[in-house]
Amino acid sequence: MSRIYIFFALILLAAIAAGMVRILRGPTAADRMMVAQLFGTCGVAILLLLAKGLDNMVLLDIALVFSLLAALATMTFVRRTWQGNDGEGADGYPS
Amino acid sequence: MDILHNAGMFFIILGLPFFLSGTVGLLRFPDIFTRLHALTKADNVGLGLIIFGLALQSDSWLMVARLFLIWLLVLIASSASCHLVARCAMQKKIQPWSRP
Amino acid sequence: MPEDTRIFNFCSFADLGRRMPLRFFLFSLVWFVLTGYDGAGWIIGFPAVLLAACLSLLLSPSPGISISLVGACRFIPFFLRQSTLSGIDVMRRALSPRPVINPGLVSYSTFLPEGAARVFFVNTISLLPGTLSADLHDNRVTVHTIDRDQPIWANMQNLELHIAVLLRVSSVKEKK
Amino acid sequence: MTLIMLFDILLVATLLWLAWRLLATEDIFKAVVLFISFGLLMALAWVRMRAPDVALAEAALGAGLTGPLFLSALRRMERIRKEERRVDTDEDRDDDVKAGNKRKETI
Repeated sequence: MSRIYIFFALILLAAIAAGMVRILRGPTAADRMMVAQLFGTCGVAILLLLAKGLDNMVLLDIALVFSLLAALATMTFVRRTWQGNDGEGADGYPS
Repeated sequence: MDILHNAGMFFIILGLPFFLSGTVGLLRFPDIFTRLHALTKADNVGLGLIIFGLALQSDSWLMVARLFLIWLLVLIASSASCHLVARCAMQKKIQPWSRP
Repeated sequence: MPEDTRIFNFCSFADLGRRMPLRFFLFSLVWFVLTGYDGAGWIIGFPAVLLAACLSLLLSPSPGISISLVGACRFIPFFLRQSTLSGIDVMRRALSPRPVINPGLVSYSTFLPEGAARVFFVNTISLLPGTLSADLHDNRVTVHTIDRDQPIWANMQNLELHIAVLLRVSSVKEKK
Repeated sequence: MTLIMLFDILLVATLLWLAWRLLATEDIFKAVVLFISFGLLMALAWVRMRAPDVALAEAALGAGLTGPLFLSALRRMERIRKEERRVDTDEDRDDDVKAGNKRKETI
């Protein structure tokens, strides 16, 4: 019975792997960073399903950490990396 | 018990297409803002449905509370970071794509 | 508001006596949910909860909101229904053979007071169908919409009223 | 049983692909984002290796600490590079002025 949860987690992992294409393609830095956000939500869902499928409730704590830290990465990106640069080099549109 | 289990399974299955469409939107939509739309909304609804399904199947109230806490945190985190990214994109004067 | 009045506010003991127990209770609840019925965990949990309550008071001394129960009972179903609709809406747009989108920017001025109510409003916009809060200047919210044909204005007003009832904002009638 | 193996294979393949792209890419910012994703996926891999504690540490360190540190460092690097460029031009100007003075002296 627990195999069906693993199957769902597999589908979500495939969704993440597909979303990774956006890191390579995304024209602006924010497009790349959005994938980290996708990881936040999808990763939490995968961990919850694995927690049910593997019957290991410790994984819920990892899901909590995932959700908070993906948001932390996005916020650092907005505050420290993207803001205040005048559109040159690593940020914005690559040359 | 069995009914709850099946209902939970139903909601989990219902949640998966939302995640998939979030990814599809992330890949297909033309600019930052529309991609943010896809990512924030679809993924949150998908996660909400999965968490609701798992909560129906869980056997203790503590687990339900924990799942609900996770959902709340993800909701706050993703809507705040979505707003920050959009705001920063506006400040950098990135023009939203519009239909020609 | 000048800086020193805020510190004064923080030090006024009547306020502190009212807010500290509430926050302490909330953080204890979070700790309980995270750790379960483990009694020994409170050896670490009690100082952590105390620290969290003090830090939260330092960071935001007065949120200045009071949630009305009736408002919450009306807001939660509204929010759940609307966010589900928004998910379905995005799914429909993303999965159709050609993405059906017609995005644009809409400017909206809100009557919600500065602070928690407005922040809550801006964050909730992003989870509603077809709208995404893109900028906030004073009381002007720039909203990015995915479809300009949707009744954005009416949706926003609806949400605003719900939040005003939820957070007991008094100036609802001035605008109407 | 095969299902969970499929999950593992997909996980490992994505991890390897990420690591390859991370090392091969030219753009530093892209590499940092790939690194954050790598950290999160690595946490999933640790979960599959039945080490949830290591997974917790990996998620906290890999994605939560190192990622933002890299992002901050990127900003600082950018600023330093700009300042260096300015300093260089200043030095050039100084050199020019010195050269001019020398020329004057010789004259």
